[in-house]
Amino acid sequence: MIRVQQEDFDIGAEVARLKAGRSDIGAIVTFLGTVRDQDGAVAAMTLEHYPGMTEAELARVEAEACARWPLQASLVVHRHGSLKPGDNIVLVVTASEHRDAAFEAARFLMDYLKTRAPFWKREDGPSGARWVEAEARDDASLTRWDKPPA
Amino acid sequence: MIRVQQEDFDIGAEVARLKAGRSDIGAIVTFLGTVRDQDGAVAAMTLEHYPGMTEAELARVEAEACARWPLQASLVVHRHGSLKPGDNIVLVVTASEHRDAAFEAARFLMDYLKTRAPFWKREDGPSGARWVEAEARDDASLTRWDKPPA
Amino acid sequence: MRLLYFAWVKEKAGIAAEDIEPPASVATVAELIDWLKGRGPEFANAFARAEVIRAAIDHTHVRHDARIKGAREIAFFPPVTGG
Amino acid sequence: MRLLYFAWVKEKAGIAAEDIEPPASVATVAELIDWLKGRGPEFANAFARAEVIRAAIDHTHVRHDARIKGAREIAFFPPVTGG
Repeated sequence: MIRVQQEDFDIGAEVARLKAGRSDIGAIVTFLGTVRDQDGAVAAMTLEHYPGMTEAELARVEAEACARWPLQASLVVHRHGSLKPGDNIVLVVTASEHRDAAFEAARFLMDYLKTRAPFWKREDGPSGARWVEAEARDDASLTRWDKPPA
Repeated sequence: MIRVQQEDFDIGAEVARLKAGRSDIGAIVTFLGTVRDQDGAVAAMTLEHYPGMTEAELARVEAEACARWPLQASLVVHRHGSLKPGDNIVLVVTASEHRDAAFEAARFLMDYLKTRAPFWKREDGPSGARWVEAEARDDASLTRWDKPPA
Repeated sequence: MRLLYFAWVKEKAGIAAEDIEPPASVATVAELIDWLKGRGPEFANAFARAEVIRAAIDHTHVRHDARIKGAREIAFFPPVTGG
Repeated sequence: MRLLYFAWVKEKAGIAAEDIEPPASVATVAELIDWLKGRGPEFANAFARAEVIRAAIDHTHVRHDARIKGAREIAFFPPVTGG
């Protein structure tokens, strides 16, 4: 499941909902991305996105993860709008019988989301606003997934 | 921080406590291990451990993770005693500025914990009780960490 | 067709969305960018470093050599920085 | 020294902990296992597959060739299965 929303989310509630009434899951991995203040350089952040394409792209990435690993459940929640340092940005949850699949799928989801989901961060700091530049290592991290997992 | 306890834990509360008042963290990875019923083969489980050594071994594994990756915080909580299918067994949380360190450290902690922390699972099913056998792949997974991370 | 602009492409172009009908000679995303650049200094500035601009046709990432025929919605934006 | 047994080693040996003083000729973990096996059928059974038994001296994993001199607490158990 994927969700794009302005409101905050609650990692405990999301994991509880995903687990509820199930006893076939053995491993749940979560990734939580939060706003860093970068030693005071960031007072606030605005996350712009492309409504419609964002949901389509996240759904494609999630479908790809489910095709590659035996997941029992998965969730991607990404916020947009105004955020402050410490605020939650993104949550990825993967559930599987065994830990390797859950770990790998969660990392895959984050790697792909970082390079494909149409979000743009604008940081507002003491010296004005600036659009965050994409990092070359985010593209490079995709090479990890060039070969299908064992 | 490490904790060995009979009581359940709350992943949301643990993550909230670790984040509280901090805005320097960018990435938090959690691993939650839960009891699988294995298609009805497991009605209950008892986790025996070696008090004293368990804490010492978990602390050594956590210290090793902190030496290998730039972690801002880490937590390992492991339960012992009687558990039912669906119950929480273990929680690992790692926090770092960037996601690669958090993902790798969490997986390292689980890999080492699985082969070093003195816990033993006894499954109680319709056909009696049996001690779970260690899996060769858990030993094999340690080879992932033979070389220090880039 | 509908054109959308995001992040600093939007700020530089001074517009978020518009409906346009480029000449029939404009066949690819790259040609559309060239045509947009000729519309005025804001667009020339927004697309000055055309090689860093990403494009999507109907919600799917495409390369600059993609053909635009039949597209309902084309979006231009910088490399993404979510997550 | 104090000996501890866990999981199926404990169940087979029929004891969880004891204080013993092995003869001075018993120098290593492997020799201690051999000596324990000679104490009776329960111990012979518990340590029958000695190669799968893990040992710890004073809360630290050790190999069977580790020397036991100075040990306060030695534990025997199957491969661990936590997590």
